[in-house]
Amino acid sequence: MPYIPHDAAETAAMLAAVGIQRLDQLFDEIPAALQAADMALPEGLSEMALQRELEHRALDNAPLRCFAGAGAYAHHIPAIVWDIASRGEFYSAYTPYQPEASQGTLQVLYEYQSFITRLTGLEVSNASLYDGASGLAEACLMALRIQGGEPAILVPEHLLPSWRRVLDSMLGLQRIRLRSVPYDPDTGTLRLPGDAGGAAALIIPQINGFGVLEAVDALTDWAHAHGLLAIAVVNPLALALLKAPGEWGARGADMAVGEGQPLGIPLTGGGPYFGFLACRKAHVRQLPGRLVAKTVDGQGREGFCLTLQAREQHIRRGKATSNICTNQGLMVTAATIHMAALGGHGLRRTALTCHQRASRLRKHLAALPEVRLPYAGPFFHEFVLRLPRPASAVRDALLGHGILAGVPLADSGLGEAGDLLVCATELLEEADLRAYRDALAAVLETV
Amino acid sequence: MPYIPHDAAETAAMLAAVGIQRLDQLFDEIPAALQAADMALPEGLSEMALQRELEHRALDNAPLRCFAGAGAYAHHIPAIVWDIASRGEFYSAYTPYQPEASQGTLQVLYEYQSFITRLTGLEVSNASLYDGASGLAEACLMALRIQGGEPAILVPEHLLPSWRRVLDSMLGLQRIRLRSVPYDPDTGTLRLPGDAGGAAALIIPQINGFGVLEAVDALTDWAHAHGLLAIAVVNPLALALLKAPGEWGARGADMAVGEGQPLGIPLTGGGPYFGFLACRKAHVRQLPGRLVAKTVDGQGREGFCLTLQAREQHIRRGKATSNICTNQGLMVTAATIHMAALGGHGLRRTALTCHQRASRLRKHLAALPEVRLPYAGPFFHEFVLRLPRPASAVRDALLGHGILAGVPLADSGLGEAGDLLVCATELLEEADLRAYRDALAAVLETV
Amino acid sequence: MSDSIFDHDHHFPAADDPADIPAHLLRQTPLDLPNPAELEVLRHYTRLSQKNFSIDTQFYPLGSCTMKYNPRIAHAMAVLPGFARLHPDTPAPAMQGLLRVLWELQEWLAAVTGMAAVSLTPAAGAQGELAGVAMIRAYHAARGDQGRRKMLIPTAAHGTNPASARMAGFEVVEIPSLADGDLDMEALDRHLGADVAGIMLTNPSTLGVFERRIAEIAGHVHAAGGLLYYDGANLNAILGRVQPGRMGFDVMHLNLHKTFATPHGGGGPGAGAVAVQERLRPFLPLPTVTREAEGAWRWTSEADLPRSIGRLSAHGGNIGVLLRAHAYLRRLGRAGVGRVSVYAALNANYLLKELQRVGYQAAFPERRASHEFILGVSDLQQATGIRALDVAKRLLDFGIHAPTIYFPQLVPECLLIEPTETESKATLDRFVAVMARIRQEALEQPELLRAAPHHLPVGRLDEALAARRLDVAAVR
Amino acid sequence: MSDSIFDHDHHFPAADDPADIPAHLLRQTPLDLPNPAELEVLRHYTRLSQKNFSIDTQFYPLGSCTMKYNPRIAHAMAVLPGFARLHPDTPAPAMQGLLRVLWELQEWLAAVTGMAAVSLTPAAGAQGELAGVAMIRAYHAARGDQGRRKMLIPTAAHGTNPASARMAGFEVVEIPSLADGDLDMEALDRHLGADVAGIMLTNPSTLGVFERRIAEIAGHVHAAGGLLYYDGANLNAILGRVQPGRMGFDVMHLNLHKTFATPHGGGGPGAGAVAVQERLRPFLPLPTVTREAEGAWRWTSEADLPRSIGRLSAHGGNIGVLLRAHAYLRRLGRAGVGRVSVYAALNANYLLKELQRVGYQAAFPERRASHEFILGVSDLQQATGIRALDVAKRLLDFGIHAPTIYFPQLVPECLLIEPTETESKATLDRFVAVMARIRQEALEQPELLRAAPHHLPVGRLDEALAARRLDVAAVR
Repeated sequence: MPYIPHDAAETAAMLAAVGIQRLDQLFDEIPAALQAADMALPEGLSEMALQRELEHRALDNAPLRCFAGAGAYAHHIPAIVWDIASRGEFYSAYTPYQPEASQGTLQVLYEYQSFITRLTGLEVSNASLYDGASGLAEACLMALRIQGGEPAILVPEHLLPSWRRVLDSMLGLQRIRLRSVPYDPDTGTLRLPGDAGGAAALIIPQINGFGVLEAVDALTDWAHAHGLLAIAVVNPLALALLKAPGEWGARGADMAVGEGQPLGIPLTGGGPYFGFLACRKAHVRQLPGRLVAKTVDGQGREGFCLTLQAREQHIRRGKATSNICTNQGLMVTAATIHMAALGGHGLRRTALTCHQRASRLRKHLAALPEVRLPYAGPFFHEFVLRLPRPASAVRDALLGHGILAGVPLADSGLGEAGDLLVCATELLEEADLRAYRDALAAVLETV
Repeated sequence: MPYIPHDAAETAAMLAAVGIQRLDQLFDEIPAALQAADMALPEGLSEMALQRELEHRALDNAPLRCFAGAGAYAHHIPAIVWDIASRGEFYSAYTPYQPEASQGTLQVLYEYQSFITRLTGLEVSNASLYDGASGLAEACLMALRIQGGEPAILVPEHLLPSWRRVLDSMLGLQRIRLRSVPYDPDTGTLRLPGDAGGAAALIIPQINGFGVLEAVDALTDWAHAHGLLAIAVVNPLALALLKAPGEWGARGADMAVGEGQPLGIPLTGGGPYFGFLACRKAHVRQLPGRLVAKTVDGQGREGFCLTLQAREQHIRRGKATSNICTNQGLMVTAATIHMAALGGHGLRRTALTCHQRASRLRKHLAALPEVRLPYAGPFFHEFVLRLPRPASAVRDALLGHGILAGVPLADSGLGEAGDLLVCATELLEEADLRAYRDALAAVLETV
Repeated sequence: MSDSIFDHDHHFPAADDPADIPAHLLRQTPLDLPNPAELEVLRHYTRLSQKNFSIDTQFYPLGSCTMKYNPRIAHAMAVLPGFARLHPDTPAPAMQGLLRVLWELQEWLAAVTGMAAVSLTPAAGAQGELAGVAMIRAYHAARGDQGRRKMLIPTAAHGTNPASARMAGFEVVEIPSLADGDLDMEALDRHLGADVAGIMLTNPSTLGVFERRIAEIAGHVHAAGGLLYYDGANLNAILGRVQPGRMGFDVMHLNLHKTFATPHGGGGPGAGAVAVQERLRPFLPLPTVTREAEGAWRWTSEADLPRSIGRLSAHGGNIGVLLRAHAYLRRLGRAGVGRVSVYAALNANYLLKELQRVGYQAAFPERRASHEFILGVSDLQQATGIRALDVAKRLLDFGIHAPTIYFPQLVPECLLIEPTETESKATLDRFVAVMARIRQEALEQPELLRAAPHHLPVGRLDEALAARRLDVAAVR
Repeated sequence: MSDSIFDHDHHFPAADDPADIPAHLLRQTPLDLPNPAELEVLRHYTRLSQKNFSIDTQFYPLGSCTMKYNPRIAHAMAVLPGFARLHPDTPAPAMQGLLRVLWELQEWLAAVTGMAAVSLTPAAGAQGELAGVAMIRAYHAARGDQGRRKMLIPTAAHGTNPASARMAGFEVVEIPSLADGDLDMEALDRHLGADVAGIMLTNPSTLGVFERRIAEIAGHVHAAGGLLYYDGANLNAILGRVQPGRMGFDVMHLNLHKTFATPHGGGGPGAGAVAVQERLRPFLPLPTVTREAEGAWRWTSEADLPRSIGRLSAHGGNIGVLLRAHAYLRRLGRAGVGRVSVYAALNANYLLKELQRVGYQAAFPERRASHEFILGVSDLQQATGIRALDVAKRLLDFGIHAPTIYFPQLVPECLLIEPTETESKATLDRFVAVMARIRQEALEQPELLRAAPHHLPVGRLDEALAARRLDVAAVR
């Protein structure tokens, strides 16, 4: 019996202790009419057969050189990261509700929080949310709790569409108004509205949905001048290079939220990733999710425990800051090890390499006769190509060359039909960049 | 600097403590003429580039359905086996010379020794040797130490040729005579010589180089009747099904030695595997290699330590039972977990499945018009096909069908040109067996 | 050498700024993260891991959390490069292997729950709850039935239930339980009406017993125009034996990281797939996976489900967790799934009887335990002042993780104990022996318990100080 | 619940015997191995692992063992299915990837050692030694120089040296060292003659210092018709800086599990590649990998090297270990290899100075340490009876593995300390602080040391009892 240890003698002894004769009697309080449904499940497989089947399924996903980004990025993950994170003691532990028996996980989370505060330049980080997009929704709710007043948020039109849809779903449930702020079609950057219209916060995406860098200082100052909180949406790897949200404008952004996946999390078709959320200490009681603090035991030895649990659903129930309970502990464990393994210098070097590779790729591709670059501004590792044919058709054609060429924006309602959001990371060598250029040239001739 | 932590400030401080200015001065006792050779090594790679390169190399080895055996067998290894064995605490520990700090490894070795004694029916097992073949050489040396007298061993002609060559190399150095004992070409089993000719031991391979089972009781009794020790060469997985060496004949074999690879060790092109060697308690002081015993500490708590180290080279130097020092600890760790994971029942079920698959395959193949089975006797999971063309040519042709068809025996001087040693294990499903049959039929028509 | 990663810092020269990004957009102060060597990182986190209790190293009978064995093969399969390196925006033709796996999982979860359709996208139980109640809301709205603002929730429910209901815009009304553990039907009937959208239940309930009148409850709620939400937290108790769909539930979530053996990972990631009856199918969260007539698989989008409650994460959910759940289900198959609840119940009922035998008091002694059960130690508290917390901390000293304590809040000084089906009789027997010893210690040397744990890396931590100081990040 | 796997036994019905194997060939008594559940196995061995000290969890300055960091990437690469699933009898065209890797490793090891040719096949250092001295024997024999029966070996040599020489059929003659650590040249000259096949040396020697007169020694041995064997055990001290081939050695082995960072695995597997000067190439053990003119790789066989000393294992050696060593060398490259000995020497010399500073006595205070060094604690023994063993055991209490003790046997009450290049200054400083404290304890409360270790799963074990009882297998 897979994963069930009992042999017949043990089962018999246990039934006797319970005072029944048959296993069925364990369910004697459940009305018979409800029981023993026949379920349309396949027969079980041995571990060997399972492995064979799933290895075949895995091979049914084509290995591609990845030039797609749009919120999920192919990076090198040092071998130690998942070797450690997969250790049973991390992998099979629960949320650290008994701190004395969970100092490993708790210290990792404390270090994670510390790393995130240093990356973002803010004082407090929670211990993770589900992903960047839902994390942004939580940040908006948090802003509304802090600000009170009219439930409205200013959302840039060129936020990644996949994130915008999550805001629509989650904030729509509470009848929160999302006011779109348009972008300048010439620069691909945010165009500020005349007034804040009573909203609670402005979302400032650095990097935005076109990969272009925004004038974050001015945007932050504008938000603050109009009584809004500034919510920074950031790529954590880019923060090794770019100005930290805590340093944006005169007073710094109030919150920073983002997708943690670039920090050592495999792509895995879209998840599990994790969202990070940092804020000022003044707002910590409105922060959703778990928080770990350092404390001492009776002998004065340092230790770590969950804190401010009164914000959370298991204590505060309907009045909690969020319904979040299980979050993304193992991902955060890996991300913490990843950040330590790269170190501050390694993160910066990786970020620089991404930028350099993307810059070279952009040059290579811009040299092709039919390819345009609609936005000239500075960027990190992602940029828009404007193609003379529908981007999705070009993308599909490039699959045949073993290349995932990028993410067509118009599929999700942003930009023009020919716009392809392209990304390059440190994983791509010069030969890969040239292969992309050559394949794109060939495809543009035929598609 | 990969794997070296020192930054410039630390290096400077350490040099100062040593009392020198430059790193070069650390080598000031080494004559300058010997130093600083320019070596023809490539530049180093980042971990990322290394991974990419070696993944390419790995893909340059064709994935094949494996019907080859001849001492190395493709088996399913439960996922937990190497997940645990690869844990840093096992992986990066040294030989347990400080027992209090090595109870993990020591207890594993004790359990391993226990498992091997139960599989072989003998009283004592060492903690491993390099592989089965060199283990057999050590067993022969051990037999000579026990017996004294003329240095000669009776070796069946149809021992696996790869093993025979190791005996030739290792025993030849000490001028030990290996007297070949022929096999009966009609049955593929050992034909006893008239007399023992003063040899110290008879090697009894169960299973032999043709995959055929020997009449081990009679052979063991013959050896004992002629004053020889009986050295059993066994497949440990087969022992879940076949008579244990300790039960062979009236008194049982004196030693059992074999290749441990079928117990959870990946094929990896030929190693690392491990050799096991079990013997009677009376002979333990002649046993080469490490041995772990249970003992107690000052408070009476049970613990484990290396024992009888006086047999070993680090104590006894030139008079040791063997020069072996480092053995195959990690492989034995994996094998112990593997045996526990399968359990007695699982080992037996696996052995039965191997036998059933091989029996079916043999039937399928024997039905092909040009294929003969030279040996009719009982077998475990390996058998000889006699093909109408050179077996190596047929084997090469089947590679194109994604099949590693077996091991041509004549390449190493055993049997006839058309003899192919074929193996089937639990990994091969009925569809694989049929695929082999169909491909062989096709190849025999064209080669 | 301190135990902090921040002490492993080596200072190497930093790389130059890129010339093509304006200086005002660049980091102003150097990134102050440590730069440890690889061995220092490995050693630090390996040693930290050893400070954790976990299923792989300890018995972990944490009630309501289903700490069963997380098969390592499922992990090995989920990290195969063919899955792990797959970008979420890969077009469907290039990810047929993954899509097929997800589609199969949808089908199997529908079969297990007795529901018509499944969406795998919620990232955890709480997000599944949110999706579930959002669907209830969307359902009523689609019918023009706008006044249903209230969600009924038993007092004993998990805290996520009211929190999720509120996040979906509902008012929460709590319904009490009776002394025998069943729901107070009269209170239910009192609250049912045209303003009630539905009720959130788990069955067996958080009290560790099966809600026997579930068919009646369903009848009443449905008659009042409400829908029934099933909280899958306790599904392990009935897996393969009772389908929530047949109990009358309209919508539910499943905690794949409980019932389907995916790891808890020190607090996630989970996966909170939702399953619905046919009438709620149009509202499922996106994306789901669908099989085309010609046998290929693809993601669904807004075009397929225009009335969907929308998307809860940027991509398709916690795919890696779903892969593990798929592997688990495929390994068990029909027969294996059926055994889960049987042995989970056997272990729970055996443990309950044995613990009663050594002197502990059951909260519901007349009831059959489900997959978990509640003990109360108020008798100890009265005798010596020993609380459930003290018993829990002392258990840690014996290398056993503490049960859940002080939940459900209805039972004073309670321990909620869930052994799961993957623990052996020998392990349970050792737990009973330890609990007997602790009971004796509580009566004879209570100070030993109050000062516990004694044998862990730290003693009982000052949680009040933690909240007061709020040292939540290492500062230079 | 005991800590023995033999207690995790569940009894399930056994499968039937096969009908087509005669009963007298079948197992007569049921196989008496336990049948634990998967979680029981996982938990048992995971917990056992936690009882080990290891590089990944502790500083492990075990002299002569080169306990450096074993990069995990090397492990990840060695277990790629393309390598791990490769049957040894796969024809060369279907294993070009592996053969190329092995060929590259041969080339790189030849470059590192300054030798002409390499065979990777020996399974460990001792088997490499055996291969090496067997080649010396074959060389003399091939020249008809039959009387060379003796192998000279320094008294301080590793025990494997004399044991290997004897296994290769040689008589062993021991040569003493001088007080400054160098070899006694006069004794050497006394023994050199027509009956001497060669000498086995390691340089730096096991005394932790460089043999300064190595060129002279080589001259004398060669003049007497002998060959020089280099024991690669201490290669880490000179890696990338001094090539044994340039010191005059004719043949050597390399411990890939020391110098090239493959794991020790609790006692193996190692890999003991041998490297030789041109004149010994014909005698290399089989197989090696050769590159054909057209760029393909293949194994060599007896046809290529008819005078080979033969084969030492059934297949090509410990391939998985070789893969890891290849990955390590490829990662480091020329510059990285050159840094190994520099920082190994820096760490050793720094540690030596610091330990002298806190009161310990160096065995060779006038000499530069190589990658390791010897302390003697005879002063402590005279003062309080504390022995090297006691210091070693007490170190364990501080989470530091003990150095090698009582080797080399020349220095009484010695500790042989090898920090390796992968340890940080912070780790070394902590070691010094702990050693200082232990020294103080030795003087002030020696009983604390004599009873050590105190904080490990077991106290000092009774090794005499172990040998007397000889309980080496669990019996029912």
